[in-house]
Parts: sequence; structure tokens; C-alpha cells
Amino acid sequence: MSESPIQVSDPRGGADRAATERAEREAAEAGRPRGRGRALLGSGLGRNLGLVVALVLLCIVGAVSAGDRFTSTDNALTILRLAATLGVVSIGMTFVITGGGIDLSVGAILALSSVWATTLATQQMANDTHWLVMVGAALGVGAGCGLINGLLIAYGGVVPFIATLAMLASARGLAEIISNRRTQIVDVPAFRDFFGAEVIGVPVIVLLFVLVAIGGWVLLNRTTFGRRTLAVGGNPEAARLAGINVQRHTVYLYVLLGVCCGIAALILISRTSTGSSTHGTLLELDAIAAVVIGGTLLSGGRGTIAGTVLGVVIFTTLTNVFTLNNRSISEQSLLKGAIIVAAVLLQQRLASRSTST
Amino acid sequence: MSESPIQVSDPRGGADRAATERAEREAAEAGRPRGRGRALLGSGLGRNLGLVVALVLLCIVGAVSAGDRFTSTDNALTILRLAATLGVVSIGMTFVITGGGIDLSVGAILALSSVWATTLATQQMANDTHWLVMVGAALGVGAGCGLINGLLIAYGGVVPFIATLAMLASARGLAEIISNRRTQIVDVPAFRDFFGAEVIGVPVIVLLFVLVAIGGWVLLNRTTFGRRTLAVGGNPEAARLAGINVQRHTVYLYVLLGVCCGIAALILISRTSTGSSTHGTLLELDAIAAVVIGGTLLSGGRGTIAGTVLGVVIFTTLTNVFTLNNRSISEQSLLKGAIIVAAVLLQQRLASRSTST
Amino acid sequence: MSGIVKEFPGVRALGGVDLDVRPGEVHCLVGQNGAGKSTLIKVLAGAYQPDEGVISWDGAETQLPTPQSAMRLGISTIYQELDLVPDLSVAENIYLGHELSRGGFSQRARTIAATRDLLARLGHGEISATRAVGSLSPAAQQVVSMARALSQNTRLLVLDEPSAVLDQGEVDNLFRVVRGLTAEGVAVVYISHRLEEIRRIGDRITVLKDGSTVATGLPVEGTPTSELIRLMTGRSIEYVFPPRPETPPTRGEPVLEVEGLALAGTFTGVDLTVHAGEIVGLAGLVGAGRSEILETVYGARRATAGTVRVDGRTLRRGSVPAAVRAGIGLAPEERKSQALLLDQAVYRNITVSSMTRFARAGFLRGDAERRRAEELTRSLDVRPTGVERAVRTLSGGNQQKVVLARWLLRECRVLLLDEPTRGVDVGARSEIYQLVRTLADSGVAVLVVSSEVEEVLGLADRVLVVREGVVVHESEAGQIDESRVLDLVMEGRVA
Amino acid sequence: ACTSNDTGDSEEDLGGGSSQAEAGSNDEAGEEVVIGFSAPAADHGWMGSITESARKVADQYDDVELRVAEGTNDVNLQISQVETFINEGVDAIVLLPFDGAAMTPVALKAMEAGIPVINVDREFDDPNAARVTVLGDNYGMGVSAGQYICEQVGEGDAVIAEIAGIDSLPLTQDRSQGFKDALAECGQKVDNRVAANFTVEGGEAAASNLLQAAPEIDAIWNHDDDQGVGVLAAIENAGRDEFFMVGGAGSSNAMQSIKAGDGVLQATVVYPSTQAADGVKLARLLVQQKALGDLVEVEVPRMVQLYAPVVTADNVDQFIDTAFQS
Ligand SMILES: Nc1ncnc2c1ncn2[C@@H]1O[C@H](COP(=O)(O)OP(=O)(O)OP(=O)(O)O)[C@@H](O)[C@H]1O
Ligand SMILES: Nc1ncnc2c1ncn2[C@@H]1O[C@H](COP(=O)(O)OP(=O)(O)OP(=O)(O)O)[C@@H](O)[C@H]1O
Ligand SMILES: [Mg+2]
Ligand SMILES: [Mg+2]
Repeated sequence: MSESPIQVSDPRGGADRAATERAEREAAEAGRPRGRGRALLGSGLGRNLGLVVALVLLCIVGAVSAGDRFTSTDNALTILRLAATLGVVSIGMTFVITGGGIDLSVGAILALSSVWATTLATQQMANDTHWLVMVGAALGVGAGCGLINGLLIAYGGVVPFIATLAMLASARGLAEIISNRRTQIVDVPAFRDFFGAEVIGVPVIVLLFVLVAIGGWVLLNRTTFGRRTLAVGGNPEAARLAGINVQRHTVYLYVLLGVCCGIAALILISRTSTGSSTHGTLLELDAIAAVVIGGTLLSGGRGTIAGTVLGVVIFTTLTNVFTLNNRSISEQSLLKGAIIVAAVLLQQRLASRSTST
Repeated sequence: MSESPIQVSDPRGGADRAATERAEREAAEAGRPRGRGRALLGSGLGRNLGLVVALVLLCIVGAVSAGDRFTSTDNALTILRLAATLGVVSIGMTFVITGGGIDLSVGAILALSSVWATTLATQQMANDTHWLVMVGAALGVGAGCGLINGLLIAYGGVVPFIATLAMLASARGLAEIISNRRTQIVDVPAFRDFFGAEVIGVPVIVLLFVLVAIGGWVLLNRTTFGRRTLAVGGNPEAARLAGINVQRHTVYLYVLLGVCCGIAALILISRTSTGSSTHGTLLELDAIAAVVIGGTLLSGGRGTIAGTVLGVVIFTTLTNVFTLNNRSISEQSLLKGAIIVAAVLLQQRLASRSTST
Repeated sequence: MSGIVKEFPGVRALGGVDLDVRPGEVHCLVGQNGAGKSTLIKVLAGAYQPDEGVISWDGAETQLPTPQSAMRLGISTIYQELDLVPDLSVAENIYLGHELSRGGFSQRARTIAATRDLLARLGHGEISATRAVGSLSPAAQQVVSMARALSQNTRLLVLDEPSAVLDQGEVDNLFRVVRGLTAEGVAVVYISHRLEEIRRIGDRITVLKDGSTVATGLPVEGTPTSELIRLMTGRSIEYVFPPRPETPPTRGEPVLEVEGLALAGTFTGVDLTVHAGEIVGLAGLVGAGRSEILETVYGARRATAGTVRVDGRTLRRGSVPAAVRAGIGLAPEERKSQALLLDQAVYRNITVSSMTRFARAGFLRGDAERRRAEELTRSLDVRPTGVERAVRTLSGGNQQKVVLARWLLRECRVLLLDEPTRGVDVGARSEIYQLVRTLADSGVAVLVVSSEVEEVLGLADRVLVVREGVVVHESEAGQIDESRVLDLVMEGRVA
Repeated sequence: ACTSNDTGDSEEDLGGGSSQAEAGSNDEAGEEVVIGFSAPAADHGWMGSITESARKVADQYDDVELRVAEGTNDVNLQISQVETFINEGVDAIVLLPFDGAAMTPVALKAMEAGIPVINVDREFDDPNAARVTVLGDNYGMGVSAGQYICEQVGEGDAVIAEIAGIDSLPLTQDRSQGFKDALAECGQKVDNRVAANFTVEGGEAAASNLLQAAPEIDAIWNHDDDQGVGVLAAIENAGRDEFFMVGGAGSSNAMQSIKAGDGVLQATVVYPSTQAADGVKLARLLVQQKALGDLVEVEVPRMVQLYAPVVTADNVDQFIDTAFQS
């Protein structure tokens, strides 16, 4: 047995890297006080310190450069509304990646869900009966696609990358066929009223994001499901021999992510008042990036919802700050790359720093 | 030594999967006769049987549905010309993935190389001196980007997914800034003459593809560099203890891929007579898919150039057959997903079948 | 080497260790799990950099910044955790890093020929030079590691627990090779937990305890084993194997009944019964298929024929969850890859198979879980304490205790143990034996696989001998001795 | 009513103004014509409509066989499609390039092989690469939008925002340039600019941020009515209405909204999505050696440039029937 079965996405840095990793891990371990409340705080701040610092820096840059156009509540809500779609998907993605998988089809599933939930027939039925029909359609389609992914991966033995790449192509193709490549406009007032509403000043879609985040945190950290996810991602063979049904659990993970895509589709439908086969283009890369920057191991076995949420918020805030300052897209993307690397390096340094104390 | 340190991208199928893997490995082993010439044939046919069958089926479909519009030499060359860009990049990608890494920035690097090699200044210099200046620029930029990727990953400890995602954003941003987002037209006759030429009826760019493929095969299978790549991807810790400088080797791999992106940029410049920041969009997914469908393990340690070439040719032939048959885009993408999954499942079945014989 | 200090974050693995090795001698390094033996030899191999201390070679002080620099001096190392690349062939693994090549092109024919020579020299000409190492048995992989070490111009050979995966015959073979080398003047550092091996092969002994040298250069002749144990553990351990109960437990209820169990290509027609309170041992050569029998009983492999019954109820084939529900637990052969979630906390590793017990509607009550795990680790004396610690940081013996704790918590009816003491030191070893016996006494049916015949005979009530996938002999442990078992294993004359 | 998957419009006649009148002459069946057609990926309504109207026109003629290649934004693939057409020996190729310059060499190759190429919308960089060029007027579109906004806001201190499409496309740059130049005429400039990728989602996201960046706006020009659906949704979500907006391309949704006059959308600049259909018609005429009906010329002209009119509530009825579904 090699001490650290170094995986695909680990850097090939050999010893130094292995040492850093172990150091990080132990830092996380050591920095965690025993009490429950303090555990939350400790892990939140200790593990995600780099991300928090990056976000704070970003906010300072935003506040200095754009003044109260940046600091207004409205702007904060705008950022959160924008973050909602990516956020909900990324939280589902955190589970799949923690469980040792990956999903490239999230954007396509989102598109298919959005199209299916907004066909004339569905809207007709929604108007005749209840707008929840649309919700059911979106979640059902998401879950169905996730189920196919999960079955192919867990029982068909197709590697996740390929299975979900195939789903990407197929789901988007199907979405185009169903919608005839047209943007489908939503004409179900009750639906739009519900999702467009605000509760004490907070838009429903932001609330949804918050609820999914809290639910995800509880599910990952406080339930047997979460514990199994960590086990399956950390060492699938050991998990299997410990009596966990690894295959079934893998299917659950992809279905969960599918449902998250369905929720994200509903958010996007409400925001744009349309369903379209172009929704969610390239969402997969953003979601995976947010999850990994957040600190979830791409090789599985360790996941953090708080980190993912921070990753998502950093991404959306970045775009917001750039737009407020009227920077060109090219500069944005040039800088985005540099900022991602800087954030990850910072995160590493801070994590290893906190060991020595 | 763990028998199969199951990695991120392996399906979580537990025992069945592990068994399949072992079976595959043994199949590959068993199917390999001793002689040198026969080894090539044996491994080519044994390991890639599923792909060969898929390609043959595809050709039959093409020949039946499109007759000699499909079977003509011209059409074959059209397919190969199309395959050249993706092919060269995928061969480089085979090395990186075999070495346990991944690179999402290939499309962006290609774009940046193409832009850099076609700026007014470069073209001016090329016209004043020699068209090889453009070649040098493209290869140099590719190697430089690869070097940055490699350094960040090997010495900076950034996971490959994140490092190359950052490079994707930055390189494309830089390409846009340099080109001012305009397509740059090539006006260096000598350059166009060279790359546009044919040798005994075979276009130079197809020859380039073939040369890179042969070179890649020799490098992976017949040199110490290839051996070390397999070792670094298969068990980096063992490689390190065997005295291989894993970090330096990792850098080499990304530089190699960067150079391949530079070559692909030259091919694309010659085909389009332009350099543009939009060249190579989404190339990364196609390249990774071709490599993995070809049979290279996404988790590293096992790679096949012949499989990659087959994967690339299957992809491009698929597109060609679709075009000849006038299918709608959406049907194509729906079917593409199904075909990918079918090819992978077929490959698995055939591989495990050949064990039992 | 003198005054070697090596610290890991939070752990001082070596706190000033001295070691001197002379040409032509076999220098044994002993110590409990976690004493720092492997760390020391990794420093010697250039794989770790010491924080302090001096390494001298041929009398001159030297630095070993990389594994290459050590190899250049002629230091070859076989690491405890076999470090081979599974997808490369035997020949490629042996010459990895110092490939036979011309102008960067590897010379395959020459490599293969040289590999055949090496393997023949090791007495294993039957291993194919072109086979992928991952498809070889652990014992054959060990041979490849040996060949790898010999492929260089070796002056100092370091062997870190090479015998853990070998059976008696293989160990004899290994010793023959080692003697051949020492006769040529090669120095050997030998690490093992099996003290009788050290008696047979060693010249001098260095004892490590908690990262420091407690004795160095002890002559093997004239150091009694009990003295060694005392040096290693700081106490004297008298009874290695716990006494058997007076009434043979075969009279109890049969708990595990296996009938006609077969796995295509590995074993056929295995019948066995384990009663409540009984310990049954499976003896055999490495590769005889004993692990497979356990894994098939457990449902981790799908049997091609036969039935497994627990308390009279037939289990569904090929389903681990069904076996676990029926009360079977398995402590697998490869602890790290098959049993443990190395990066997760000790308590999570213990509760992974019974976490629903600590959950209401799927929500875990973390405190109860942790408390229960603490109780268990305390009663098993797992060290260091602290259930929040990642299992990776524990020594082999303590990791094994964590695995056993998992099934203790689950309150199994049947416990399957595959090589329960592999890589475990003397002290922990006797604790584990004691624990297994206590479990049996509480009515658990235990099935043990071990490559150490002595262990099978000492621990078990009844012994089954397995050869090439067939159970060839069965008898009470008291009625068979070591040489008889070896006879059966080797020649398979059915009694 | 606005959902667009009703296919009622399949009856819609794309015969076009003059050719309908001339039904007797040019539309008369002639020799069989095989036309290869390639366009970028139909990833938004306008582009979808391009391919669809081309197909529709081809279906109207019994003597036209249209071979449609997979829409793609990958120039390499598009080149290979044209190569395939050349191999097949089609009679003419109608090509809407993803990038005009990049498709020039292969178009030249087709022309050299004796296959006339009809270049639609995005221009080649060599006049010899196409027999006929059908161009929208991207620069003119920007100018029209700019002039309309100038008329509305006058010379005062106004905040003007622009929501562009895909920034790296020359057509986007042309539109922006035209817009900038026209605004300069009346002393205005673009205060805030974002790009939205031609998708609804992109429009929504870009506009949300834009509205935060500029708390007070007087006018917005949005390049494209497809992404406009998202832009309007963002405006509605933000509850802003202190400005007016001008659209682009001319989708039927946009025109209905202009007609209803109940939102911020006051006008849109038409960018005809029927240009590829025109290309198909011209290709057929070319191969059959016919001339354009209302012209005196005996040959089809080299260049047809379409006009980019501004549609407002006053003239919307005139355009609403030819508008495309987003
Ligand atoms: N990479 C590492 N990071 C942190 N701690 C380590 C590391 N390697 C070893 N240790 C710790 O150093 C100490 C010595 O470990 P080492 O592996 O050298 O023991 P050993 O004597 O070889 O034990 P065994 O008999 O189980 O092989 C142990 O406490 C171990 O937990
Ligand atoms: N990964 C593998 N690939 C191919 N064959 C294998 C593999 N693992 C085991 N075998 C084969 O299965 C048979 C039984 O092997 P195994 O090592 O499990 O037996 P064992 O009696 O349990 O030995 P051990 O003493 O090592 O536990 C052997 O013939 C071995 O070569
Ligand atoms: Mg050790
Ligand atoms: Mg075994």
C-alpha cells in the first residue's frame, strides 16, 4: 500500500506536495476545537481562511473603486441572485465530487429541465391545475437525467467523465429538439409571482439558494448520507467492505445533483422568464471550479459546502466588480485566471501556516 | 501495494469495476505476443478492438448511406484534415493524462499561439526574414504556456484542473487583448505555400498529424521518457523513490502538450489563413474525450496513442457522416452522446471477452 | 548514521537515532509499530531529509538530498509499502529510473534478458518479465522489488519488512539470497516484526523505541528474545497466545455454515462450519486462495456455486450489505486499501458500519458516536488516543485495532480475519490475540487466515489446510504440528 | 401566446416581395440545383431562423436540394463541411461563416473548383472568394440605433448603455463602432458597456450587473432581441423603468412589445434573418443562369446589402410579419 494513493488531479509534486497535503489535513484536524458551535466556527474560518481573505480583498476593491454602487444592499442582492443558479448546482456538485465522481452535464441538464418545464403543454397544464406542475417537471427531468448518469457510472462501469460528457451532448440535443431551438417564454402568472416574490426584502430565489446551502451543509456534515458520501469518495473499496452499497449510493449522488440542476433551472426560468436550450452553457466548468476552489478534493473524500458557497460568491462578485468598473471582458478573463491561481496559492499558504501555530 | 488504488475518475462500481479493470489489464497482457512487430499488431488490435469495430461500423454506415461521396479519397482526406488539429492536441493530451494530469487550457493556448504567430509584427518579420519565424512564435508561445502550467502544478502545488482552468481564462483573455478581438489575416505567402502544399497527394497538415502520431507512439512506447511518464502517472511516489524527478517530468509533459498546441495552431492558421482568439473554442473537451475513449486511463498510468488516434478519427468521421446525411444538429448531438456510451461499453465488453479466451 | 532527527508536523518520528552498519553483516532493526524504523531507512534512502544528524559513508560525511544520490552510493531499498507501478511490466519496474537505454530509447530486449537473469538468480524464473506487475500476487511483487534492488550495483541493501507477505518457503528463499549477498560483502539492514527470523539471519541488532535508539549493535548471539521484547516494549510479555478454553467449542451452535462454496478459477467445493465461540484457522501458501474464500463468504466476491448460512439463514450471494446485516464482519488483508478511510477520523472509521445506530432519521448524533468510539479505543488501548485523529497517523498495529473495533461495535456473530497481525509488532500482536480470544469466548465465531503457521496453530481451535483452492485437511489444532502443516501445504498428501 | 413552439408559422410564405410577383418567370422550375448550406451553430433565435428560413425557401422549390451541414462555431469544422461540399460537387454553396476571414481560403478553393459561393452576413476578406455577397449592415445597424437614441435624448447630459453580443465577433465590433460614431454626431458617448453572448441567460446576467453599475440610465441599446428577453427580465426584476431601450435584429417578441408599448422597449433595429434564404434564392438563380427579376442586369449582382431600418410603434405593423421567433 502506498501511503497516499495520489490521484489523478493531485499535482505530481511528489514528496513536497504530499507533505503539504498532509500538513493541510492535519492543520484542519488540529485546528478544530471540540465543542460543536466552535467546531463550526473553527472549521469555517480555519479551513476557508484563504477564501475569506480573498473575498474580503475583493469587496475592498469593489467598495473603493465603485463606492456605494458596490456596497448597496441592492447590489449585494444582485450578486446573490446571480449566484443562485451556479450556487445551487455547485452544492450538488460538491456531493458528487466528494463522492469521487464528476459531472460535466449539469449545464445541459439544466437546459433540458428548463425547456421541459416550459413547453406549451406543461404551461397549459400548469395554468389549468397548479404551477407546481412546472416545478415537478423541472425536478423530475433533473432527477431522471441524474439517474441515467448514476446508473451508467455505478452499474455500467462507464467512467464519470465520459458518461456525463455523453449526457451533455444528448441532453442538450434533446432540449433543442423539444424546444425547436426557440426560447420558450413563461406565461404562468402564478409561477412568476411565486418565484419573483420577496420575503422581508429577500428575493425567493436567494432564499432558495440559502436553503439549499443550509440543507447541503446539514446533509454532508450531520447525516449518515453525508458520512457515506465521504467514505465512498475517500476509499470506495473500504466503503464497500464496510457494508455500504457503494453503487446505490453513487446513483443517489448523481440524482441529488440532477435535482439541484432542476432547482437551478427553476431559478433561471424565473429570472429570465424563459426556458431555453442555451441555458446553462459552460455552467459545468464554473461549477467544478467553484467547488474545487472552495477546497473540496477533486479526488474525493473531502468536501466542504461552506467553501463551495464562498467559491461561488467570489466568482459572481468578481464579475460584478469588473462590470461596475466597466472593464472589458478580455481583461476580466485575463485577471480571472490570475486571481484563481492567487486564491488557491493563498489558501495553501494560510492552511500550512496555521499548522505551525 | 494496493492492487488498484481507485481514483477520482474511476467509476464507483466497487468490486465489479475493480474486477473489470483487472480483467482488462490481463486481457491487454494476454493479448500481447512476444515479437516486436506482432506486439504492435497485437496490442493495436487486442486493446483497441472495440474502437476498431466502432470505426468499421461507422464506415459501413457512411458507405451505405452516402455511397462514394463517403468512400472517395477526397473525403478521406477531408476527414483527416479536420482531424489534424484535434489529433495533434490529443496526442499531447495523451501524455499529460497518462502522466496523471489534465489540461483544460489547450484551446486557449492554441488561440493565443495562433494570434501571436499572426500579429502584424510577426508577419512583418516573417516576410522580412523567413516564415519559420511564425512557426517559432507559435511553438514558443505554446511551450511557454505549457511551462507556466507545469510549474504551477509541479512546483506550485496547484491541482492541474484549477491551474489549467486559470490558464484557459488568462490565455484567451490575452489572445483577445493582443488581437484586439479581430481576426488576423495571414499574408506571408511562403508560410501558406508550405503548409498548403501536398506531398504525393497528401496534404502537409495531414502529414504533420501522422508524424506527430508516430513520434508520440515511439516516445510513449519506446523511450525512457515514455516509461517514466507511465510511472509518474501510475504511482508518483514509487516513481520518486525510483529516482525519477517527478516534478521536472511533470513540467516536461505540460511543455510537450503546449508545443503540440503550437503545432495545432500552425495547422489551423494554415487552414483558415487567420489567427484568432476564438480558434479552438471547447477543444479541451473534445481532446480529453478522444483520449479517454481511446482507452487512456483518466487516472493516469496507462496511455495509448493508437487509441487516441482512433478516438479522434471516430469523432471526425462521425461528424462527416452526419454532414453527408444532412442530419439536424440536435439529432446529431443526441446521437453523439449515445454513440460515445455505446463505444465505451462495447470496448469494455470486448476487452473482458478476450480475457476468457 | 548518528543523531538523526526527523519531525513531521506534530510528530517527532526520530529523536536522535544512531545506526552503524558494517560490510557483510545483516543488521537487524527492531521496534514497535511507529518506533520510526521506516522513517529511519527512508532518511537513509534519501527519500526524507533529516532535520538534524549526520550520515557517513565509508567514513566520510555525506548528504543524500534525493533517492538518486543514495542509489549512486550503492544504497538499494525495498520499502515496506511495495513501491511498484502496477501498469508497468516486471522488467520495466525493475529498471525504472535507471533504464537500459541508448540515446533515450529503451532497449527492450536487453532489459528483458537482464530481468530474466535477475529473477532466475532469485529463484523465481517462472515470473514473466513482460507481465504487468499489478497482476502479480503480493509475494511475486515482493520478489520484483528484490530484483529491483539487485539490479543496481548494491553495497547496502535495506529490507523493510520483506517477509510480511511471504510464507515460510519464500522466506527461506529470501534468506538464501541475503546470505549470498553478504558473502559478497554487501551490508544488509533487515527490519522485521518476526523475532525468530532475526535469530536466523541477523548478526547484530539495533532497537528503536519511540524514535530513539535504546540499544545498538547488540550481537544476536547472546541476546535472548525476552530481553529484546523488553527493550522494545519496556515490559516483558510472557504468554504470546492466550489459552484455549477447556471445553472444545465445537459443541456450541454452528453459526457459520459454508457448503460447496466455489469461485470460478480460484477455489472449489469449500465446506466449513464455525461454531459459536470457536476460532478456526485457514493455513496455506500465499496464493492458495484463502483470502478469496473469506471475501466470497463475506459477499465481496460473487460465488459461482455453494451457499453460506449464518445462524441457519442463507445469505444472498455477492452482497456485502446482506452479510453485514446477518452479522458477519471482515478485517481484510490489505488494511490500508481495503479497510480504512485513511484521511478520516478514527471514530468515523469505527462507526462506519454501524452509523445508523447513532442516527435518528438519518441525522447523526455526533456526541454519542464519538463517546462510544472513545470507550472502544480505550478498552482496546489504541495509541495515541484521540478519536478525532486521522487514522493515517496511527501505526499498523493500532490501525488493525481500529478495524477490529469497527466489528466489536457492530457486535458481529461471525468475524473473518485475514492476516490480522501482518506488520504488527510483538506487543500489539499479543493484545490482538487476546482480543480475538475474548471475542470468541463471548460467543463470536471466528475464521482466521494467516501465513504464519505458528499463528494459526497457536490461536485457532481447529485448523483447515488449503492448497490450490481446495481444503485438503482438517483437524483440531492440538492434534497437528507445524511440520505436518508444512508437509500438507507443500505436497498436499491428504491425510 | 409568445411561446414559440407553435409551428403555425410553417405556412408563412417566404417567397419575398418581388419574386412572388414574378412567380411566372424566375420561380418556374428549372434544372435540378444542389446547394450546400453551412452556418454557425443555431445557438440563438436569429441564427436558428437563418437556417430555418433557408430550408423553407428550398422546400418551396422542387428543383432545389439543400444540403444543410451541422451548424458550428468551430471554423475548422466549418471548413471541413465546405470541403465535403466540394468533394460532393454541389452546384453552389451558401455560406454564413462563423468567421469570414477564416473561411476565405476554403471558399476560394470552392470558387476555383467552379462552385459559386454565396457569402452571407459575415464577409470574406477576399472579393474573389464569393460570387455573390449578401450582407446585413452591422455598422448601419449601430448607426440606426445611435441616431434613434440621439433623436430621443437630444444633446443634453445623458447616460447611455450598450449591451453587446459576443464581443469577439467582427459583427459585434462593427455594430459597436457604428453606434459610437452615430452617438458622437450628437455629442453623446457610451457610458456603460457589457456583453451578453447572444443568450437569454447571458442577457439577464449582464443586464443585472449593468443596472447596478449605472443607477440612472437614459437609454440602452441592446444588440440582439434574443438576449433581449433576458435583458427585459432583468430590468423587470430590478423594477427599473426610467429609461427606454432599443433592440436589435427584430424578433417578433420585440415587435409585439413595441406594438403594445407597455415596456421600456421602444424600438428595434432590424437585421434580417432571411438573408440566408435570399442566398439560397440567389444560388438557384446563379446556377440556372437567371437574372434578378426587377433589375435590368443579365447577371446576378456581386453584392446585395440589406437595410437596417428602425422599427417603432409607428411602423411596426409593416415588419411584424417577417420577424423571427426568438
Ligand atoms: N509522512 C508522515 N507524516 C506524519 N507522521 C508520520 C509520517 N510517517 C511516519 N509518521 C509517524 O512517525 C512515526 C514513525 O513511523 P514509522 O513508519 O517510521 O514507524 P515504523 O517503526 O516503521 O512502524 P511499523 O512497524 O508499523 O512499520 C509514527 O508515529 C508515524 O505515525
Ligand atoms: N489482482 C489479482 N490479479 C490476478 N490474480 C490474482 C489477483 N489477486 C489474486 N490473484 C490470484 O488468486 C489466487 C489467490 O490469491 P491470494 O493472494 O488472495 O491467496 P491467499 O491464499 O489469500 O494468499 P495470501 O497469503 O497472500 O493471503 C492466486 O492464484 C493469485 O495469483
Ligand atoms: Mg515501518
Ligand atoms: Mg491473501
